[in-house]
Amino acid sequence: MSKATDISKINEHSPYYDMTPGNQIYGGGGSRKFCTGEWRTKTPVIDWEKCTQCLLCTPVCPDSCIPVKDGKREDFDLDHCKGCGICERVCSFGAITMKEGI
Amino acid sequence: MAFNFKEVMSKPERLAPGHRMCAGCGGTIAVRTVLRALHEGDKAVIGNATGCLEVSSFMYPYTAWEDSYMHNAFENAGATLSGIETAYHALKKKGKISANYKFITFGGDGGTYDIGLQSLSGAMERNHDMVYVCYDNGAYMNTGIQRSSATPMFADTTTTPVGKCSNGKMQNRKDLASIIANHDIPYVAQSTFIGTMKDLYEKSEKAIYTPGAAFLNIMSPCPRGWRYDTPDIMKICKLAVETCYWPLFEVVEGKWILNYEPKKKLPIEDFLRPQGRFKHLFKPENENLLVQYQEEVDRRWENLLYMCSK
Amino acid sequence: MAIRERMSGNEAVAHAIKQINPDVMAAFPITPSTEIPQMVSTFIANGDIDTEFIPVESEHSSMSATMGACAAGARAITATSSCGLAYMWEVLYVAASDRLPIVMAVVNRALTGPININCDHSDSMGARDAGWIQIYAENNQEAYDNYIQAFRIAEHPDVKLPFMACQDGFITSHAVENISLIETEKVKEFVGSYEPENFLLNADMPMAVGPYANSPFYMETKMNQRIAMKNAKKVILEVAEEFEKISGRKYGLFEEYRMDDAEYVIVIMGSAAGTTKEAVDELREQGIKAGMIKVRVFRPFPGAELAAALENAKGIAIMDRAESFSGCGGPLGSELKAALYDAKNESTTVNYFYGLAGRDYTVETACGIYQDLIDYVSGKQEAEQFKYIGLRK
Amino acid sequence: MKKNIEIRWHGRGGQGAKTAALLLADVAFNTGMHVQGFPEYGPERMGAPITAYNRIGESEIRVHSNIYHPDYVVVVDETLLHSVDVTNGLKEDGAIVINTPRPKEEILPLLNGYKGSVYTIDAHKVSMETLGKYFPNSPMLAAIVKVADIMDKDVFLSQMQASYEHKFAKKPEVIDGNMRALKMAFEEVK
Repeated sequence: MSKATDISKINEHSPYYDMTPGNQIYGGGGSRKFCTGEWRTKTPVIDWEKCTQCLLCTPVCPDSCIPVKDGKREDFDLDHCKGCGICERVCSFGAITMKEGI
Repeated sequence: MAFNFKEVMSKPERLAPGHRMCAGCGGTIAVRTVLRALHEGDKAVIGNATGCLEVSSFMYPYTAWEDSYMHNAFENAGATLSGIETAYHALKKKGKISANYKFITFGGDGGTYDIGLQSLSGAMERNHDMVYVCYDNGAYMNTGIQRSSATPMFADTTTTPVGKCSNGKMQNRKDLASIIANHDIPYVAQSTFIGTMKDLYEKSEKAIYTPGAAFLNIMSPCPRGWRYDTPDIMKICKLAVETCYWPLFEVVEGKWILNYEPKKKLPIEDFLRPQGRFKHLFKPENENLLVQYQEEVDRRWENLLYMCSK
Repeated sequence: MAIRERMSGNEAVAHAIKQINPDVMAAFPITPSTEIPQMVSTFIANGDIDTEFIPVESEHSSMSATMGACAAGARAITATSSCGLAYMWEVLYVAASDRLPIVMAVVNRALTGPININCDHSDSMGARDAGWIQIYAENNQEAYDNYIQAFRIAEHPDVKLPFMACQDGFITSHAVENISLIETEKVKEFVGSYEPENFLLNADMPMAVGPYANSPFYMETKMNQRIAMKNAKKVILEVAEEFEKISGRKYGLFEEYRMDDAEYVIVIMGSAAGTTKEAVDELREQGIKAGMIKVRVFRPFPGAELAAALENAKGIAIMDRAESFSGCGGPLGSELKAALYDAKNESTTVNYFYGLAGRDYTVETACGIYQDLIDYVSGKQEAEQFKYIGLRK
Repeated sequence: MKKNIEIRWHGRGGQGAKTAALLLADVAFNTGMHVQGFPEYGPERMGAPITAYNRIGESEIRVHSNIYHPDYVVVVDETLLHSVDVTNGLKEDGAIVINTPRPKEEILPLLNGYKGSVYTIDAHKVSMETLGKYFPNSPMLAAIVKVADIMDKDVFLSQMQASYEHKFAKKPEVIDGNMRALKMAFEEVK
């Protein structure tokens, strides 16, 4: 039975023998452990009062940062949101605003 | 199956965040929508030509892909997936595996229109049961915005720079969807990002679940290379469709189908104006270039209408 | 009971493929290896094997598809020659770096410039630093035997490296000779089935292959490949020992022929080794202490082992069937001389270039080289370090 | 047969000299010998002069070079005598077998003063009388087997019967004709 790679043990300080053979990685979605949220200079903020749960903001996020559960969007995944502002622009209800800073 | 936006949006995300694509990238918007079209329970192996998407989505040891994934080189994504898909049939036949798998490859226009065209053509002609998805951003963005054969006419790129003696790329873009359609494969479609992504989602689902080879060409704007205001990506895509620069069509078993015909076709300037790469076209002395551009868009649109027997 | 047969080198490899029944073969025709995929296609067409064959549109794609299939969990093979191998060059490195145990039959042929279809080793020697195991065959028997051993070596958990099973184009690939085949059941039992722990189609655990690796990881990756290649040396010998049990034929990293007291030695690879043995026998009858070493395994390179075997030689002719245009030695010459230097062996060594693009190498040619060595060692002639033979002057 | 023999075949691309060399290797192999059969390769196509070789012996054959001093030469197409030095390197105690309807006296001047034995056979006649078509392979094969005394006639014929049965499994009607060609050639070569 194959085991998922513990990628927390593979970094620029780990010796060669701790690396996976052929740089293969077992298990998906490990990039979640990498916080691209640090790239952000503007942060989306949602006004739940104005949000109609139309979900038009969800598919346009390049960073999969607008999680949907049971047909309703949840708050932004700010660990990964790069602050591109596409969601703000597609929202017809003015529910999302881009705030300066992180 | 009727398109239910809320249900579709509730499907699990198959491209994890934490990849290193640019803020506002169109490429990953395309990838997310295509992958969402996979039915739950179906597994997939994703192939990827070298390009922005590849170097950003599997940077050792972080993979953004929830599914099995293989990057091989720049020009051989079609061939690599051919091998994986064939192995699937071989192992299934021998009873070594039982799960259902789908095979999807992503390549930029560099890896698809240009360096990878031979490998793509081979994979399509052999009719492997796979989908090749080109996220077409119209230049080699990964290496710094050099022209490709998908680059539109007059675009300012780093190898077709606008200068005293140059108005950018002098040639028209290659019509790849039509080239692949002429491989006589079961399904070819062209799409981009519109509204709820219904068009792209449905085409992705058809492409994935049509037995045999399928090809999707998805215009995926690159804010850096196209130089538009990053949040405006959906507006740019809409203009591309409304000006008939990027028509939405399908070729199903050789039959051409037009999916959308604008009620009032917008002038091509509307699509070009917001993009810095076409800025020079709006100098007064270049008015003739815009006329030329419009003629080319019209010619291609007429041709498409003819293909679709309109 | 061994099966007495006669077949060409290409038939021998195709027969081994038939016995092994790999999952996937992708190939593009190129002389002189073309017969191998043709024969495999015929086996498939007749229902002898259930291998899936991918008739790709180029060698770059045959290697790429083979890599995809191998990563997916299949035992995957291909075959090629010359420019086909050169066209694969980029992805050969990727296959090795991804640690995909592909087995590729290489039927050696000169690289183009000018185009020529005959044998030399410029194709596989050009790929010698790609991270593949390389084993060279003297005749069709060895082509068959090496091919059968290849899978065990490549797929070994301590190795996991791609494997080139090389033989000389036309000279062995198209020459019908006697061969001793092993029963299919025994071959199957020896080779076993390929059961990778991780593979793309593993429903329990997805796998990602072929990342972008920053500089903090690249050198470490190469070190791991280096270790695997070193491990291969041991595994090659272990597999050879087991192979001897089913075949009665003994294999090592290289073959020593009449080396016990040899003073004048030719070190050579491939089909010319047999021709050289004939010369050794002739010279021994004349009382000349001639010997020969046939390098079987070129990657990993058995440098120290070769140097030890050459310890008592007075004159050594190192034979390269490929130019490397360094202005100095060819691939075998450069590497063996370095190994001899490390071993503090100061015997007279001459690096010969021979047999390029099928230029014939005869018993007389070999005898002439031994005569050279005798003259150099005795001081009758000053030794040249590098020498073309069979060249018109 | 002498202990180890080397044979060189001269023919034209498409005439089957290569096939004949491989057939000879086959039949010798079947009688327990060590064999080698190989053509000299080039990009030449139909009609071009080609060479093929055989080594036949009692012990393992290790040499992998072309043959420069053959014991025997077989010329499948006599028109080659004008353009190819077919006796080049041919051992004087060996022999040459030439496919020709002409008497030996007419052929000898074309052999560059070769002093060894010269045999001729009209493979065209043999082939036409037995097969109704011109396939020089079988007659030339029988001729060299006899001339070089590679094996007993009866052994040869029974081996060839088996070989043809395998080779022509899908068209058994040609087997008898080929067998007749072999038998007739055995008598005709002189």
